[in-house]
Amino acid sequence: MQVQVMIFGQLADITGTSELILHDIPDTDTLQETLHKLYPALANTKYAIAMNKKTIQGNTILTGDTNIALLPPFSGG
Amino acid sequence: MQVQVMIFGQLADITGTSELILHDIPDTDTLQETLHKLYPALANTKYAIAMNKKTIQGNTILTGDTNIALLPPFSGG
Amino acid sequence: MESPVGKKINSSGMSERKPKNIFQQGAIPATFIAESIQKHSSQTAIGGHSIFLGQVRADETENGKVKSIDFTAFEDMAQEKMHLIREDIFAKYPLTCMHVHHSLGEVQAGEICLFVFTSSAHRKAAMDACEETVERLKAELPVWGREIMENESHQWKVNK
Amino acid sequence: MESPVGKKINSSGMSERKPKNIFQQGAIPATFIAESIQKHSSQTAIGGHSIFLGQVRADETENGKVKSIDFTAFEDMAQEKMHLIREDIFAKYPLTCMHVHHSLGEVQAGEICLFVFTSSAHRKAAMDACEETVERLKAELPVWGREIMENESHQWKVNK
Repeated sequence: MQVQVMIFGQLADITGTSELILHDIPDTDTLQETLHKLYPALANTKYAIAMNKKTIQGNTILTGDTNIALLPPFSGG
Repeated sequence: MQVQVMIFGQLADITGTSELILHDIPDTDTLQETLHKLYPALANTKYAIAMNKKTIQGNTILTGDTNIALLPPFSGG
Repeated sequence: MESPVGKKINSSGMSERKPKNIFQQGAIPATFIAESIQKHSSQTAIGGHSIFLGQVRADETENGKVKSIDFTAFEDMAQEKMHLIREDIFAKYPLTCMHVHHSLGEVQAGEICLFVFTSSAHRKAAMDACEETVERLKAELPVWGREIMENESHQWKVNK
Repeated sequence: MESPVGKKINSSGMSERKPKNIFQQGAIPATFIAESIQKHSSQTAIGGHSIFLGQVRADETENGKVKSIDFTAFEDMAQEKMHLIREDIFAKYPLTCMHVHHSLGEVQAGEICLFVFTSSAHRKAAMDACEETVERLKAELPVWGREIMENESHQWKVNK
Protein backbone atom coordinates (compact mmCIF):
# COMPACT_ATOMS: atom_id res chain seq x y z
CA MET A 1 0.00 0.00 0.00
CA GLN A 2 1.39 3.32 -1.09
CA VAL A 3 0.52 6.88 -0.06
CA GLN A 4 1.30 9.72 -2.45
CA VAL A 5 1.62 12.94 -0.42
CA MET A 6 1.28 16.20 -2.39
CA ILE A 7 2.49 19.31 -0.57
CA PHE A 8 1.32 22.79 -1.59
CA GLY A 9 2.08 26.45 -0.99
CA GLN A 10 4.06 27.49 2.08
CA LEU A 11 4.10 23.86 3.28
CA ALA A 12 6.39 22.97 0.37
CA ASP A 13 8.74 25.76 1.52
CA ILE A 14 9.00 23.85 4.83
CA THR A 15 9.44 20.38 3.37
CA GLY A 16 11.56 21.42 0.42
CA THR A 17 9.58 19.02 -1.76
CA SER A 18 6.15 19.05 -3.34
CA GLU A 19 5.68 15.28 -3.36
CA LEU A 20 6.55 12.29 -1.18
CA ILE A 21 5.76 8.59 -1.46
CA LEU A 22 5.25 6.79 1.88
CA HIS A 23 4.51 3.11 2.53
CA ASP A 24 2.53 1.18 5.12
CA ILE A 25 0.74 4.12 6.71
CA PRO A 26 -2.50 2.80 8.31
CA ASP A 27 -4.29 6.12 8.88
CA THR A 28 -3.98 9.91 8.59
CA ASP A 29 -3.00 10.40 12.26
CA THR A 30 -0.01 8.12 11.68
CA LEU A 31 0.74 9.98 8.46
CA GLN A 32 0.82 13.29 10.31
CA GLU A 33 3.08 11.88 13.06
CA THR A 34 5.47 10.61 10.41
CA LEU A 35 5.49 13.92 8.54
CA HIS A 36 5.92 15.98 11.71
CA LYS A 37 8.96 13.84 12.66
CA LEU A 38 10.47 14.40 9.21
CA TYR A 39 9.57 18.13 9.16
CA PRO A 40 9.06 19.44 12.72
CA ALA A 41 8.03 22.94 11.48
CA LEU A 42 4.95 21.36 9.83
CA ALA A 43 3.50 20.67 13.30
CA ASN A 44 3.27 24.42 13.98
CA THR A 45 1.61 25.22 10.66
CA LYS A 46 -2.09 25.30 9.89
CA TYR A 47 -3.16 23.00 7.08
CA ALA A 48 -6.04 20.82 5.94
CA ILE A 49 -5.80 17.30 4.53
CA ALA A 50 -7.48 16.09 1.37
CA MET A 51 -7.79 12.37 0.63
CA ASN A 52 -8.35 11.60 -3.05
CA LYS A 53 -9.25 15.28 -3.64
CA LYS A 54 -11.82 15.47 -0.82
CA THR A 55 -11.08 17.36 2.39
CA ILE A 56 -11.29 15.10 5.45
CA GLN A 57 -11.96 15.84 9.12
CA GLY A 58 -10.35 13.78 11.91
CA ASN A 59 -8.42 10.52 11.65
CA THR A 60 -9.18 8.49 8.53
CA ILE A 61 -8.14 4.92 7.66
CA LEU A 62 -6.02 4.57 4.52
CA THR A 63 -6.91 1.49 2.43
CA GLY A 64 -5.19 0.80 -0.85
CA ASP A 65 -3.16 3.35 -2.77
CA THR A 66 -4.19 6.80 -1.68
CA ASN A 67 -3.56 10.38 -2.76
CA ILE A 68 -3.12 12.73 0.19
CA ALA A 69 -2.73 16.48 -0.21
CA LEU A 70 -1.55 18.90 2.47
CA LEU A 71 -3.40 22.18 1.92
CA PRO A 72 -2.40 25.44 3.61
CA PRO A 73 -5.09 28.16 3.86
CA PHE A 74 -6.38 29.03 0.38
CA SER A 75 -5.52 32.40 -1.11
CA GLY A 76 -6.78 32.35 -4.68
CA GLY A 77 -8.70 35.06 -6.47
CA MET B 1 -43.94 84.73 -16.99
CA GLN B 2 -43.39 81.76 -19.23
CA VAL B 3 -43.53 78.04 -18.53
CA GLN B 4 -41.58 75.67 -20.76
CA VAL B 5 -43.19 72.22 -20.58
CA MET B 6 -41.04 69.28 -21.72
CA ILE B 7 -42.91 66.04 -22.41
CA PHE B 8 -41.15 62.67 -22.40
CA GLY B 9 -41.70 59.05 -23.36
CA GLN B 10 -45.23 57.73 -23.76
CA LEU B 11 -46.63 61.13 -22.68
CA ALA B 12 -45.29 62.65 -25.90
CA ASP B 13 -47.18 59.95 -27.84
CA ILE B 14 -50.36 61.33 -26.21
CA THR B 15 -49.64 65.02 -26.73
CA GLY B 16 -48.00 64.65 -30.14
CA THR B 17 -45.37 67.16 -29.06
CA SER B 18 -42.32 67.08 -26.83
CA GLU B 19 -42.39 70.73 -25.84
CA LEU B 20 -45.00 73.42 -25.11
CA ILE B 21 -44.69 77.04 -23.99
CA LEU B 22 -47.51 78.25 -21.70
CA HIS B 23 -48.04 81.70 -20.20
CA ASP B 24 -49.51 83.02 -16.96
CA ILE B 25 -49.77 79.72 -15.11
CA PRO B 26 -49.72 80.46 -11.36
CA ASP B 27 -49.04 76.97 -10.02
CA THR B 28 -48.61 73.30 -11.02
CA ASP B 29 -52.21 72.33 -10.23
CA THR B 30 -53.38 74.94 -12.75
CA LEU B 31 -50.77 73.66 -15.19
CA GLN B 32 -52.11 70.13 -14.90
CA GLU B 33 -55.73 71.29 -15.35
CA THR B 34 -54.71 73.19 -18.48
CA LEU B 35 -52.80 70.21 -19.89
CA HIS B 36 -55.56 67.72 -19.08
CA LYS B 37 -58.06 69.95 -20.95
CA LEU B 38 -55.76 70.09 -23.96
CA TYR B 39 -54.93 66.35 -23.80
CA PRO B 40 -57.65 64.45 -21.87
CA ALA B 41 -55.74 61.12 -22.11
CA LEU B 42 -52.98 62.63 -19.95
CA ALA B 43 -55.33 62.64 -16.96
CA ASN B 44 -55.48 58.84 -17.01
CA THR B 45 -51.71 58.42 -17.27
CA LYS B 46 -49.23 58.12 -14.42
CA TYR B 47 -46.48 60.73 -14.46
CA ALA B 48 -44.28 62.79 -12.15
CA ILE B 49 -43.51 66.49 -12.49
CA ALA B 50 -40.04 68.01 -12.32
CA MET B 51 -39.59 71.75 -11.82
CA ASN B 52 -36.19 73.04 -12.94
CA LYS B 53 -34.92 69.43 -13.01
CA LYS B 54 -36.09 68.54 -9.48
CA THR B 55 -39.07 66.27 -8.92
CA ILE B 56 -41.82 68.01 -6.92
CA GLN B 57 -44.62 66.65 -4.75
CA GLY B 58 -48.03 68.39 -4.51
CA ASN B 59 -49.02 71.80 -5.80
CA THR B 60 -46.13 74.22 -6.30
CA ILE B 61 -46.22 77.96 -7.06
CA LEU B 62 -44.53 78.97 -10.32
CA THR B 63 -42.61 82.25 -10.04
CA GLY B 64 -40.64 83.60 -12.99
CA ASP B 65 -39.71 81.59 -16.05
CA THR B 66 -39.84 77.90 -15.18
CA ASN B 67 -38.88 74.61 -16.79
CA ILE B 68 -41.45 71.90 -16.16
CA ALA B 69 -40.93 68.29 -17.26
CA LEU B 70 -43.62 65.61 -17.40
CA LEU B 71 -41.94 62.30 -16.55
CA PRO B 72 -43.60 58.92 -17.15
CA PRO B 73 -42.26 55.98 -15.10
CA PHE B 74 -38.52 55.54 -15.76
CA SER B 75 -37.34 52.54 -17.74
CA GLY B 76 -33.62 53.02 -18.31
CA GLY B 77 -30.87 50.44 -17.92
CA MET C 1 -4.80 55.38 -2.29
CA GLU C 2 -8.42 54.91 -1.15
CA SER C 3 -10.68 57.93 -0.86
CA PRO C 4 -11.64 58.38 2.79
CA VAL C 5 -15.31 57.77 3.48
CA GLY C 6 -17.27 61.00 3.58
CA LYS C 7 -14.53 63.06 1.98
CA LYS C 8 -15.12 64.63 -1.39
CA ILE C 9 -11.70 64.10 -2.89
CA ASN C 10 -10.60 60.75 -4.22
CA SER C 11 -7.25 59.32 -5.22
CA SER C 12 -7.24 60.81 -8.69
CA GLY C 13 -8.30 64.25 -7.51
CA MET C 14 -11.49 66.21 -7.95
CA SER C 15 -11.80 65.41 -11.63
CA GLU C 16 -13.19 61.96 -10.91
CA ARG C 17 -16.17 63.48 -9.12
CA LYS C 18 -17.17 66.25 -11.49
CA PRO C 19 -20.36 65.55 -13.45
CA LYS C 20 -19.48 63.27 -16.33
CA ASN C 21 -21.62 62.63 -19.38
CA ILE C 22 -22.99 59.13 -18.90
CA PHE C 23 -24.80 59.02 -22.24
CA GLN C 24 -23.50 57.76 -25.53
CA GLN C 25 -25.24 57.19 -28.83
CA GLY C 26 -26.09 53.56 -29.64
CA ALA C 27 -24.86 50.30 -28.12
CA ILE C 28 -21.83 50.08 -25.83
CA PRO C 29 -19.22 47.95 -27.65
CA ALA C 30 -17.33 45.16 -25.84
CA THR C 31 -14.10 46.81 -27.00
CA PHE C 32 -15.09 49.98 -25.11
CA ILE C 33 -15.53 47.88 -21.95
CA ALA C 34 -12.12 46.25 -22.51
CA GLU C 35 -10.45 49.66 -22.89
CA SER C 36 -12.10 50.86 -19.71
CA ILE C 37 -10.81 47.79 -17.82
CA GLN C 38 -7.33 48.15 -19.33
CA LYS C 39 -7.06 51.79 -18.18
CA HIS C 40 -7.20 50.61 -14.56
CA SER C 41 -4.02 48.53 -14.76
CA SER C 42 -1.99 51.55 -13.62
CA GLN C 43 -4.18 51.87 -10.50
CA THR C 44 -2.36 49.26 -8.45
CA ALA C 45 -4.27 50.01 -5.23
CA ILE C 46 -7.30 48.34 -6.81
CA GLY C 47 -7.95 44.71 -5.82
CA GLY C 48 -11.44 44.18 -7.22
CA HIS C 49 -13.63 45.45 -10.04
CA SER C 50 -17.37 44.89 -10.23
CA ILE C 51 -19.16 45.35 -13.54
CA PHE C 52 -22.83 45.25 -14.43
CA LEU C 53 -23.92 45.15 -18.06
CA GLY C 54 -27.51 45.60 -19.18
CA GLN C 55 -28.25 43.76 -22.43
CA VAL C 56 -31.38 44.27 -24.58
CA ARG C 57 -33.58 41.16 -24.39
CA ALA C 58 -35.58 39.86 -27.37
CA ASP C 59 -38.68 39.47 -25.19
CA GLU C 60 -41.79 37.87 -26.64
CA THR C 61 -44.66 40.30 -25.93
CA GLU C 62 -48.33 40.39 -26.96
CA ASN C 63 -47.29 42.90 -29.62
CA GLY C 64 -44.53 40.71 -31.05
CA LYS C 65 -40.85 40.01 -30.42
CA VAL C 66 -38.59 42.85 -29.29
CA LYS C 67 -36.03 43.72 -31.98
CA SER C 68 -34.44 46.75 -30.34
CA ILE C 69 -34.96 49.42 -27.69
CA ASP C 70 -34.85 53.13 -28.50
CA PHE C 71 -33.68 55.07 -25.43
CA THR C 72 -34.46 58.71 -24.71
CA ALA C 73 -33.65 60.75 -21.60
CA PHE C 74 -34.12 64.12 -19.97
CA GLU C 75 -30.35 64.40 -20.21
CA ASP C 76 -29.70 67.47 -18.04
CA MET C 77 -31.77 66.12 -15.18
CA ALA C 78 -30.30 62.63 -15.54
CA GLN C 79 -26.72 64.00 -15.37
CA GLU C 80 -27.52 65.98 -12.22
CA LYS C 81 -29.23 63.00 -10.63
CA MET C 82 -26.37 60.68 -11.55
CA HIS C 83 -23.94 63.13 -9.95
CA LEU C 84 -25.91 62.98 -6.69
CA ILE C 85 -26.00 59.17 -6.80
CA ARG C 86 -22.23 59.13 -7.39
CA GLU C 87 -21.64 61.44 -4.42
CA ASP C 88 -23.79 59.23 -2.19
CA ILE C 89 -22.03 56.04 -3.29
CA PHE C 90 -18.54 57.51 -2.82
CA ALA C 91 -19.55 58.71 0.66
CA LYS C 92 -20.82 55.25 1.57
CA TYR C 93 -18.17 52.94 0.07
CA PRO C 94 -14.35 53.21 -0.10
CA LEU C 95 -14.22 53.21 -3.89
CA THR C 96 -11.24 54.00 -6.06
CA CYS C 97 -13.45 54.87 -9.01
CA MET C 98 -16.85 54.51 -10.64
CA HIS C 99 -17.84 54.72 -14.29
CA VAL C 100 -21.38 54.70 -15.68
CA HIS C 101 -22.36 54.61 -19.36
CA HIS C 102 -25.90 54.45 -20.73
CA SER C 103 -26.99 54.23 -24.36
CA LEU C 104 -29.28 56.68 -26.08
CA GLY C 105 -31.00 55.92 -29.38
CA GLU C 106 -31.55 52.47 -30.78
CA VAL C 107 -29.84 49.41 -29.29
CA GLN C 108 -30.45 45.99 -30.90
CA ALA C 109 -31.40 42.85 -28.95
CA GLY C 110 -28.17 41.24 -27.71
CA GLU C 111 -26.33 44.55 -27.51
CA ILE C 112 -25.21 46.30 -24.31
CA CYS C 113 -27.14 49.44 -23.21
CA LEU C 114 -25.80 49.95 -19.67
CA PHE C 115 -22.27 49.65 -18.25
CA VAL C 116 -21.65 50.25 -14.54
CA PHE C 117 -18.07 49.77 -13.33
CA THR C 118 -16.86 50.16 -9.73
CA SER C 119 -13.39 49.48 -8.33
CA SER C 120 -11.95 49.32 -4.84
CA ALA C 121 -9.09 47.85 -2.83
CA HIS C 122 -11.29 44.99 -1.64
CA ARG C 123 -14.07 43.16 -3.43
CA LYS C 124 -17.00 43.76 -1.08
CA ALA C 125 -17.09 47.55 -1.54
CA ALA C 126 -16.86 47.25 -5.32
CA MET C 127 -19.67 44.66 -5.51
CA ASP C 128 -22.02 46.43 -3.09
CA ALA C 129 -21.45 49.82 -4.70
CA CYS C 130 -22.07 48.41 -8.18
CA GLU C 131 -25.36 46.80 -7.17
CA GLU C 132 -26.59 49.90 -5.33
CA THR C 133 -25.65 52.16 -8.24
CA VAL C 134 -27.55 49.95 -10.71
CA GLU C 135 -30.65 49.88 -8.49
CA ARG C 136 -30.59 53.62 -7.93
CA LEU C 137 -30.05 54.63 -11.53
CA LYS C 138 -32.86 52.37 -12.73
CA ALA C 139 -35.20 53.95 -10.16
CA GLU C 140 -34.05 57.55 -10.34
CA LEU C 141 -32.73 58.48 -13.79
CA PRO C 142 -35.25 60.02 -16.20
CA VAL C 143 -34.57 57.58 -19.04
CA TRP C 144 -37.16 55.77 -21.13
CA GLY C 145 -36.93 52.73 -23.37
CA ARG C 146 -39.28 52.25 -26.31
CA GLU C 147 -39.34 48.61 -27.36
CA ILE C 148 -39.46 48.22 -31.14
CA MET C 149 -40.92 44.92 -32.35
CA GLU C 150 -39.91 42.88 -35.37
CA ASN C 151 -43.26 43.92 -36.92
CA GLU C 152 -42.27 47.60 -36.34
CA SER C 153 -44.99 48.20 -33.72
CA HIS C 154 -43.70 49.55 -30.44
CA GLN C 155 -44.45 49.70 -26.73
CA TRP C 156 -42.89 51.48 -23.78
CA LYS C 157 -40.62 49.40 -21.60
CA VAL C 158 -41.57 48.94 -17.94
CA ASN C 159 -38.78 48.35 -15.40
CA LYS C 160 -39.28 45.63 -12.80
CA MET D 1 -34.79 30.25 -22.50
CA GLU D 2 -33.96 30.25 -18.78
CA SER D 3 -32.78 27.07 -17.15
CA PRO D 4 -35.44 25.95 -14.66
CA VAL D 5 -34.30 26.17 -11.06
CA GLY D 6 -33.14 22.80 -9.77
CA LYS D 7 -32.86 21.25 -13.22
CA LYS D 8 -29.48 20.19 -14.49
CA ILE D 9 -29.85 21.20 -18.10
CA ASN D 10 -29.62 24.82 -19.16
CA SER D 11 -30.55 26.65 -22.32
CA SER D 12 -27.37 25.77 -24.15
CA GLY D 13 -27.52 22.10 -23.22
CA MET D 14 -25.36 19.91 -21.00
CA SER D 15 -22.10 21.22 -22.42
CA GLU D 16 -22.36 24.38 -20.33
CA ARG D 17 -22.31 22.31 -17.14
CA LYS D 18 -19.52 19.86 -17.85
CA PRO D 19 -16.33 20.49 -15.89
CA LYS D 20 -14.44 23.25 -17.63
CA ASN D 21 -10.82 24.16 -17.11
CA ILE D 22 -10.91 27.41 -15.15
CA PHE D 23 -7.12 27.87 -15.13
CA GLN D 24 -5.00 29.74 -17.62
CA GLN D 25 -1.34 30.65 -17.56
CA GLY D 26 -0.56 34.27 -16.62
CA ALA D 27 -2.80 37.35 -16.47
CA ILE D 28 -6.28 37.49 -17.99
CA PRO D 29 -6.16 40.11 -20.79
CA ALA D 30 -8.92 42.74 -21.13
CA THR D 31 -9.35 41.60 -24.74
CA PHE D 32 -10.21 38.09 -23.50
CA ILE D 33 -12.92 39.62 -21.30
CA ALA D 34 -14.25 41.63 -24.26
CA GLU D 35 -14.41 38.49 -26.42
CA SER D 36 -16.27 36.67 -23.68
CA ILE D 37 -18.83 39.50 -23.42
CA GLN D 38 -19.17 39.71 -27.21
CA LYS D 39 -19.96 35.98 -27.47
CA HIS D 40 -23.14 36.56 -25.47
CA SER D 41 -24.72 38.93 -28.00
CA SER D 42 -26.41 35.97 -29.70
CA GLN D 43 -28.03 34.96 -26.38
CA THR D 44 -30.94 37.38 -26.58
CA ALA D 45 -32.74 35.96 -23.53
CA ILE D 46 -30.03 37.58 -21.38
CA GLY D 47 -30.93 40.92 -19.77
CA GLY D 48 -28.05 41.34 -17.33
CA HIS D 49 -24.42 40.34 -16.94
CA SER D 50 -22.48 40.58 -13.71
CA ILE D 51 -18.69 40.46 -13.80
CA PHE D 52 -16.14 40.37 -11.00
CA LEU D 53 -12.46 40.94 -11.74
CA GLY D 54 -9.70 40.34 -9.24
CA GLN D 55 -6.68 42.58 -9.83
CA VAL D 56 -3.25 42.13 -8.21
CA ARG D 57 -2.61 44.96 -5.72
CA ALA D 58 0.82 46.51 -5.19
CA ASP D 59 0.39 46.27 -1.40
CA GLU D 60 3.04 47.77 0.87
CA THR D 61 4.05 45.02 3.31
CA GLU D 62 6.72 44.75 5.99
CA ASN D 63 8.75 42.79 3.45
CA GLY D 64 8.45 45.44 0.72
CA LYS D 65 6.07 46.35 -2.06
CA VAL D 66 4.24 43.59 -3.95
CA LYS D 67 5.41 43.39 -7.57
CA SER D 68 3.48 40.29 -8.64
CA ILE D 69 1.69 37.21 -7.36
CA ASP D 70 2.66 33.71 -8.42
CA PHE D 71 -0.39 31.43 -8.30
CA THR D 72 -0.31 27.67 -7.86
CA ALA D 73 -3.20 25.25 -7.41
CA PHE D 74 -4.09 21.65 -6.77
CA GLU D 75 -5.68 21.74 -10.19
CA ASP D 76 -7.60 18.46 -10.22
CA MET D 77 -9.20 19.13 -6.86
CA ALA D 78 -9.94 22.78 -7.76
CA GLN D 79 -11.69 21.75 -11.00
CA GLU D 80 -13.85 19.22 -9.15
CA LYS D 81 -14.68 21.74 -6.44
CA MET D 82 -15.50 24.43 -9.01
CA HIS D 83 -17.83 22.00 -10.74
CA LEU D 84 -19.72 21.46 -7.47
CA ILE D 85 -19.94 25.21 -6.83
CA ARG D 86 -21.25 25.68 -10.39
CA GLU D 87 -23.92 22.99 -9.87
CA ASP D 88 -25.02 24.64 -6.60
CA ILE D 89 -25.21 28.11 -8.13
CA PHE D 90 -27.18 26.91 -11.18
CA ALA D 91 -29.60 25.09 -8.85
CA LYS D 92 -30.10 28.24 -6.77
CA TYR D 93 -30.31 30.98 -9.42
CA PRO D 94 -32.00 31.10 -12.87
CA LEU D 95 -28.76 31.70 -14.76
CA THR D 96 -28.25 31.52 -18.49
CA CYS D 97 -24.53 30.93 -18.10
CA MET D 98 -21.49 31.23 -15.86
CA HIS D 99 -17.82 31.49 -16.75
CA VAL D 100 -14.88 31.41 -14.33
CA HIS D 101 -11.22 31.98 -15.19
CA HIS D 102 -8.31 32.03 -12.75
CA SER D 103 -4.66 32.71 -13.47
CA LEU D 104 -1.81 30.34 -12.67
CA GLY D 105 1.81 31.46 -12.61
CA GLU D 106 2.98 35.01 -12.26
CA VAL D 107 0.57 37.96 -12.57
CA GLN D 108 1.96 41.51 -12.25
CA ALA D 109 0.42 44.20 -10.02
CA GLY D 110 -2.37 45.90 -11.99
CA GLU D 111 -3.14 42.77 -14.02
CA ILE D 112 -6.30 40.66 -13.75
CA CYS D 113 -6.02 37.23 -12.07
CA LEU D 114 -9.72 36.31 -11.62
CA PHE D 115 -12.69 36.70 -13.97
CA VAL D 116 -16.16 35.58 -12.87
CA PHE D 117 -19.00 36.20 -15.32
CA THR D 118 -22.68 35.36 -14.74
CA SER D 119 -25.65 36.14 -16.99
CA SER D 120 -29.40 35.88 -16.57
CA ALA D 121 -32.68 37.28 -17.87
CA HIS D 122 -32.90 39.70 -14.95
CA ARG D 123 -30.15 41.52 -13.10
CA LYS D 124 -30.73 40.29 -9.54
CA ALA D 125 -29.93 36.63 -10.26
CA ALA D 126 -26.77 37.54 -12.20
CA MET D 127 -25.49 39.85 -9.45
CA ASP D 128 -26.28 37.53 -6.54
CA ALA D 129 -24.84 34.49 -8.33
CA CYS D 130 -21.64 36.36 -9.21
CA GLU D 131 -21.07 37.49 -5.64
CA GLU D 132 -21.78 34.04 -4.18
CA THR D 133 -19.49 32.36 -6.72
CA VAL D 134 -16.64 34.74 -5.89
CA GLU D 135 -17.05 34.19 -2.14
CA ARG D 136 -17.23 30.43 -2.52
CA LEU D 137 -14.28 30.03 -4.85
CA LYS D 138 -12.08 32.18 -2.61
CA ALA D 139 -13.02 30.01 0.38
CA GLU D 140 -13.09 26.60 -1.27
CA LEU D 141 -10.65 26.36 -4.18
CA PRO D 142 -7.19 24.98 -3.37
CA VAL D 143 -5.27 27.88 -4.91
CA TRP D 144 -2.36 29.74 -3.36
CA GLY D 145 -0.80 33.10 -4.13
CA ARG D 146 2.84 33.81 -3.40
CA GLU D 147 3.45 37.56 -3.28
CA ILE D 148 6.77 38.50 -4.89
CA MET D 149 8.22 41.80 -3.69
CA GLU D 150 10.18 44.38 -5.65
CA ASN D 151 13.24 43.28 -3.63
CA GLU D 152 12.61 39.67 -4.82
CA SER D 153 11.70 38.43 -1.31
CA HIS D 154 8.35 36.71 -1.10
CA GLN D 155 5.51 35.90 1.29
CA TRP D 156 2.35 33.85 1.03
CA LYS D 157 -0.86 35.75 0.42
CA VAL D 158 -3.61 35.55 3.03
CA ASN D 159 -7.23 35.99 1.92
CA LYS D 160 -9.51 38.17 4.03
